[in-house]
Amino acid sequence: IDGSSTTNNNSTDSSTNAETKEKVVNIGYTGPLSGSAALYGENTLNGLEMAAEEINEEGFEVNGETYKLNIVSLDDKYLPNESASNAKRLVQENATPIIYAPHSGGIAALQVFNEQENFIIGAYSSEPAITEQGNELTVRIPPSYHGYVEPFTKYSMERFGEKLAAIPPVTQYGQDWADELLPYWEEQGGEVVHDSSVDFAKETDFYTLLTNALESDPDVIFLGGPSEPTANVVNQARQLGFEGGFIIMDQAKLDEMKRITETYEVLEGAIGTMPLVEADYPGVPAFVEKYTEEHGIEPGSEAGFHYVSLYIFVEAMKAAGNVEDATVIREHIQAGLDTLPEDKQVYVIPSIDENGGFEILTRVSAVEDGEIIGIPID
Amino acid sequence: MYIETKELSKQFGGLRAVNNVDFSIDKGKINAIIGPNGAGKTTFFNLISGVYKPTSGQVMFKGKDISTLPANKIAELGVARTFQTTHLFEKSNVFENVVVGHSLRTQSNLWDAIFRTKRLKQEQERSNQKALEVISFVGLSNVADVPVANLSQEEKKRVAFALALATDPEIIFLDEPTAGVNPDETEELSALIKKMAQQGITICLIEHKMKMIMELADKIMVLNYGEKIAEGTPNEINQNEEVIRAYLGGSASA
Amino acid sequence: MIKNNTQKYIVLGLLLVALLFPLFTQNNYYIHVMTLSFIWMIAVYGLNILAGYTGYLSLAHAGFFAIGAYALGLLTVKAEVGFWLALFLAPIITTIIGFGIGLIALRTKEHFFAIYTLCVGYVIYLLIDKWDSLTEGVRGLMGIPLPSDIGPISFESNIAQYYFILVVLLFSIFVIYRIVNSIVGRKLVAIRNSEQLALSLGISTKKNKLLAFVLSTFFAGLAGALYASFIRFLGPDIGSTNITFDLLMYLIVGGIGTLSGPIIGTLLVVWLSQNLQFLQDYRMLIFGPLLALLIIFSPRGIVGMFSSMKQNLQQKRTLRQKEQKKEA
Amino acid sequence: MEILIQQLFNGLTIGSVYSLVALGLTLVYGILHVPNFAHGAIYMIGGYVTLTMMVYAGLSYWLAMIISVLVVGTLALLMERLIFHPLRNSISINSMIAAIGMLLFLEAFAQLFWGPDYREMPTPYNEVVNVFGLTFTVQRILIVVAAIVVMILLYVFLKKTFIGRTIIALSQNREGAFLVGINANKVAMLTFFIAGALAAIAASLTSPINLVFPGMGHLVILKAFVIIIIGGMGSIPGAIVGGYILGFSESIGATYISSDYKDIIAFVLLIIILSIKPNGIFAKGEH
Amino acid sequence: MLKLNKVTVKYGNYAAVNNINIQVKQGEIVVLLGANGAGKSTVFHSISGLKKTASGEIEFEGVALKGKSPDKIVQAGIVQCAEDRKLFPRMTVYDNLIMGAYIHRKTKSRIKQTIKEVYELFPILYEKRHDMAGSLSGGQQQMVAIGRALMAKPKLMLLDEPSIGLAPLIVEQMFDSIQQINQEGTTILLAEQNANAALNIADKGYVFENGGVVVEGSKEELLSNEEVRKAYIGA
Ligand SMILES: Nc1ncnc2c1ncn2[C@@H]1O[C@H](COP(=O)(O)OP(=O)(O)OP(=O)(O)O)[C@@H](O)[C@H]1O
Ligand SMILES: Nc1ncnc2c1ncn2[C@@H]1O[C@H](COP(=O)(O)OP(=O)(O)OP(=O)(O)O)[C@@H](O)[C@H]1O
Ligand SMILES: CC(C)C[C@H](N)C(=O)O
Ligand SMILES: [Mg+2]
Ligand SMILES: [Mg+2]
Repeated sequence: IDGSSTTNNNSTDSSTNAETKEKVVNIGYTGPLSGSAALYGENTLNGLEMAAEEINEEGFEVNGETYKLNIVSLDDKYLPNESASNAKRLVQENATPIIYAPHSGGIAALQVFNEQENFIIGAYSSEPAITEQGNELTVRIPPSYHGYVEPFTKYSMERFGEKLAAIPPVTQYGQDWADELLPYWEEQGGEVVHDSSVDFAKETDFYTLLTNALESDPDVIFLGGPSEPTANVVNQARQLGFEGGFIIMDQAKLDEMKRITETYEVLEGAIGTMPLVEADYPGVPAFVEKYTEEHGIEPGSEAGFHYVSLYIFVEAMKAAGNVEDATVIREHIQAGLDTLPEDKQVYVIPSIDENGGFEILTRVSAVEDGEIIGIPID
Repeated sequence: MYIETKELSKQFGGLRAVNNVDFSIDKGKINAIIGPNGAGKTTFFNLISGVYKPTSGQVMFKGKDISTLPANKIAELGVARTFQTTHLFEKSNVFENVVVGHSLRTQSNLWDAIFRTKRLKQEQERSNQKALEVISFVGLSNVADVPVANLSQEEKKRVAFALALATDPEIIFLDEPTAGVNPDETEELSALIKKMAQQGITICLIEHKMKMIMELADKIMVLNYGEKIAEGTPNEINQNEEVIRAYLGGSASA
Repeated sequence: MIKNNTQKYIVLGLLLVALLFPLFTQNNYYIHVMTLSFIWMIAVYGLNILAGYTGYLSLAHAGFFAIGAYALGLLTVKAEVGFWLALFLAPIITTIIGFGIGLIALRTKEHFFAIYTLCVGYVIYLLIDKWDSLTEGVRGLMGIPLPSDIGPISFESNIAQYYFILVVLLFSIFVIYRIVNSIVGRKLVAIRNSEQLALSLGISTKKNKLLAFVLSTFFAGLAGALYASFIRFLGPDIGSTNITFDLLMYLIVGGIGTLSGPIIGTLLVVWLSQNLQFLQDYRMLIFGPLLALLIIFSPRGIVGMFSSMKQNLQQKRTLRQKEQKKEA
Repeated sequence: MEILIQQLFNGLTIGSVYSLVALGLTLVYGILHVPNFAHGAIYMIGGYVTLTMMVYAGLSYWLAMIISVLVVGTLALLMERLIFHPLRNSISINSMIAAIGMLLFLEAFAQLFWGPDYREMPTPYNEVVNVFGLTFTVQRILIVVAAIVVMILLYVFLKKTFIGRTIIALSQNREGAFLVGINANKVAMLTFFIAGALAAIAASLTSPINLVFPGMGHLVILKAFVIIIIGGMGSIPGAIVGGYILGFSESIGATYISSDYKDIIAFVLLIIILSIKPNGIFAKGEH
Repeated sequence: MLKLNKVTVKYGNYAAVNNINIQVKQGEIVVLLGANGAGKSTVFHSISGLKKTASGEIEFEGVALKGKSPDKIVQAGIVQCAEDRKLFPRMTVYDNLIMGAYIHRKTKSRIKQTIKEVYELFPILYEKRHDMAGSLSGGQQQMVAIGRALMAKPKLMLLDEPSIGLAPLIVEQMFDSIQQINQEGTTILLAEQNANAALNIADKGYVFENGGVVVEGSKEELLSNEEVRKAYIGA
């Protein structure tokens, strides 16, 4: 069976909304909506849904027809085979030209057939291999972390000293980060005095780990992971008498960590990615306000990236004059980036690289005297 | 000597359940073991049939030391047993129970099973034959396809006999084969035991029913606190002072 | 004796439907889910041999599934072995590892065995997760090839994969059917019913338990290898305890220790959970209690429900026979 | 030396939590004859109820904990009535599957009701104490002391009171329990209630040093299984001793072996123990 | 005291006990005789509440037992010593016995007295009091089961084949003590294969066959009944 022909057959049925005579474009989503990664899944989906709601207020016009968006989300419990089943279903039953997948396993499983069945993967993963496979229809949304290593190292070493204790999370992301940061730290004349990792899915208490890490008397601790448990580690490190600085992997956000530590004082000397809420991108204030109103909590970058990416896809559809053919839409992503209205730029993304990765200007911030300040990057 | 134990002992924690027992079982005869509750009779059976390993001493079968063989190997040598609390495959019917009993005499392996080889078919046929044969021998043909759970005590005892017989044993150890069976049916079971002996199968049994033992046994051993206190013909035992004191009491002849 | 025939017809009927299924639908998604179900079924049959027929509940089953999957993945991706050779080797590798583990694990019994294997499964999962120089760890193993063409037969299309995996499933069921209905199978059931009695009947419980264990790992490995070739991406999660629980759920819902249970249970639970997707966040809220209810109202699985009807008939016969006996 | 003492204390803290959770599990094990996989979810609900009582109802820590004990105990009791009681006569794996169903349900419920995010539980006992080179917060002392007190009370209850003994009797022969006049159904409910209460106490004690989130039960439950096996299924002292063995071996193992493989310690420990003693270390003879 | 009125008990469709009437008066020893599978244990189970009756009434001291759970029946004063013992295998002998006195748990001193009496009856149990019940020999376990039933000091005691697996000497003693307990005021319903010994101490007996009562009468009547003698006494 030819996958794309089926897609087209179906799309004519399902994309017509009989009542309002409006046309609907279905956007697929498969991610962890239950189980231990549900929080992450919900954050990503929230961003998408908020963008879709806004866009649907007016609809958007392609080739003179007005379209609205419909987000079809399916739970995959973080399992690649479930992602694959979901994607098949989304394509089959909802004719989705784009399917979001926020984890590398699911993305890889979709890459097996996305070109054949002609849909774009909205890949939210920092895993480089995702775009190195040469998949034509994969768009990697989040930035790579390369940009952080240098400013983080420089700042921490200058302010606190040369002894680093590394306790990144056991996730692939954490390990990749460590693989990049630690050699660089040593190159710059620093010393890695402790190297282990923390597993937030299995650890019950961090005292044991920290007691060992602090035994080597470090100046700086490198850590990361979901914001809240990361903050908990910071808290306990302070209890155990640590007075140095923290390098915080970009998965955790300083502002989210503050909800647990209660004050920025505990986080004094921590350097990390600029919290979305504090960032000076043009779209941020409006986005933050609206999101906070809807969800009662400030948005993190997952929501932000998903939000902005959906706008970009819509712009690309407009530019392509097509809402169905993934290949054509993909070809017009750069055009979409170019026409993205400034007030929607929750992140500023000037370009997409040849492998399909968004190229984003990174921002860095640190806590000094109980306040977040931006750190300029050379 | 057919089966012989030499200074056989079994220790459970601080307790010597079986203590230095020398006993020999004569081929083709009906041997009996009696003794007070907790004397070590069941433990003695368990030592011979390989359920327990002796703490010290030996079990010899036809001159070969079998004290350390696992239970299934001992069964393969032709030593079968029944259990004190009737122990059967409760969920299966009588035929299914008994047919399993013969599987130790089969050689079929996975390969035979998957490819349904001639050997498998023959052996299956043979097992079925054997099962039907022993079921009829113990007199259960009419309930062959009744689930064991639905049988009465006495019928279950018979199934247990059939199971043991299906293994083609030379000798059968019976642990209280008629416990809980009424006098009438006890006699029928005695007859069955005799019939088994007549087929050339050596019998060794534990019972508290003295009347039956006296009628059946060729030779009796008496255990008390793990030790052998007497051995001999029914008559000798019946008159043994120590046995009367420890075990029989006033109703010795009842 | 009679019982097996109904089971056989159920199985044959279901398989006929499976054979014709693609002719009635062009829906890629249905085909995909069905194919995946077939893979699970093979693994469930493996579990059934051990848990259902022998009475030993192995909670390491997903671990062996993962070993089979990674064996195929690593052989094809890293060692560049041809697909068919790898498919042949993967279950064998799993079986060899299973043999080693079974040798020690089977010293334990009942719940100890269950938890022992739970731990073994967990260690397998952690090994896959942490040994990233071999397995690529959390990053996952990508680029696993499709089955390579055999002459004119290509496995590009969904339908081809569907039939390919269906054939393997058929083969598995056939083999298991033969084993279960042979002397070997009877010995396994004897062990389930009473290990002590089996032993006293001269059945080598050690040997036969090991046989059942190894067989179960074989089918787990085979299913895993098929999974790898079908999804073509592997992450450590495939060896997690949750997958074992899923497989166990399929087995229990269908009917443990029955021939058609794995098919029925897998189909039912997989499609049920697919169809509950529309409930979104409420999915597990409904699915959890539904599962409990299913178990409560059909404690012997769907297949058990049918056979208890038959047992009623059987009981009536028992009654008659008893009366006859008393008259005689 | 100093680090050793600190790590021993850390082990003591974790071990206390493990023991409390394992105790509940081991009690219920006697009735279900399979590990209750929903126990971790019960623990999680315990954390949430305490948190909710503190944050939304403004109750004090202790009052919140008491309410949590009652609520979660009742929840466990209901689970017995509605799910496990009807299954008491079918094979024990069925209870296990039903328990998994409950686990899925409770986690989904928590996620829906309280949201999927991590929550912090405030505690009045947050001061840091430094003595003899040992650093800890008062909360940690509280965990250890409270756990030990609860365990002693439970032990006395089970061993020295009639009601307590009935729980043990029931787990060994349900019909036998009926025949001596025990209302087995009530005792089963009581057992679940106690198990739920223990889980709620454990969760309320640890949450201030950890966080409250839907998946928090996973952290402890697998290890609790390991503990009840090491300690002998259904054995009360076994669960306590096992909990501390694991707590210590983790903190010491992380220090002197490798912290990356610390989670494996529990599992490898068990595999080794069972390989040598297939019936657990506390196995007792019987026929 | 105890009245069974047209009681039928079924396993599935099979009526193991069919439409029987039994009466036990205060202070009596009543024996149930019958071949294996005749339905004696089933009667016991239905009295003690472990098995529901299909039809008919069971009345104890004028109160219908229908729908009462087994523990309520024990509290009413009926205690069963089951054929398959139903001990707590991983509790000590002492704890097993103590659990027998569960309904008297408020009167500790009485329990002490009763347990002494049990130890006197079965001295071996005193020796084994700290051993797990499951590790005892078959006969010893039987003693624990009888002892546990005695601990409840019931008004009516149901003894289902108490002599199973006991050595002759012990059997003799046991029948003596059953008589003694009876004289102290406990009514006894006894199922036995050891018909001679049982009838000797009994007031009355019922003979079961195929789930129904075929003969009933006083001790003397039964002892002189040819059929009964032939089938159950074997003389
Ligand atoms: N596994 C065991 N652990 C500890 N003690 C045991 C074990 N098995 C048996 N015993 C003890 O060993 C002694 C002998 O028990 P055994 O079962 O051999 O007695 P028996 O002669 O068969 O008695 P009965 O006639 O009552 O069946 C008993 O005191 C019993 O308590
Ligand atoms: N759980 C059961 N399921 C089905 N049938 C049963 C069950 N228990 C007993 N029976 C049947 O009910 C009938 C009566 O059994 P019961 O145990 O009451 O007899 P009994 O007179 O006590 O015999 P025994 O002297 O052997 O103890 C028997 O035919 C038996 O097979
Ligand atoms: C920080 C995020 C971009 C990382 C993401 N959780 C991933 O799966 O790779
Ligand atoms: Mg014995
Ligand atoms: Mg009976």
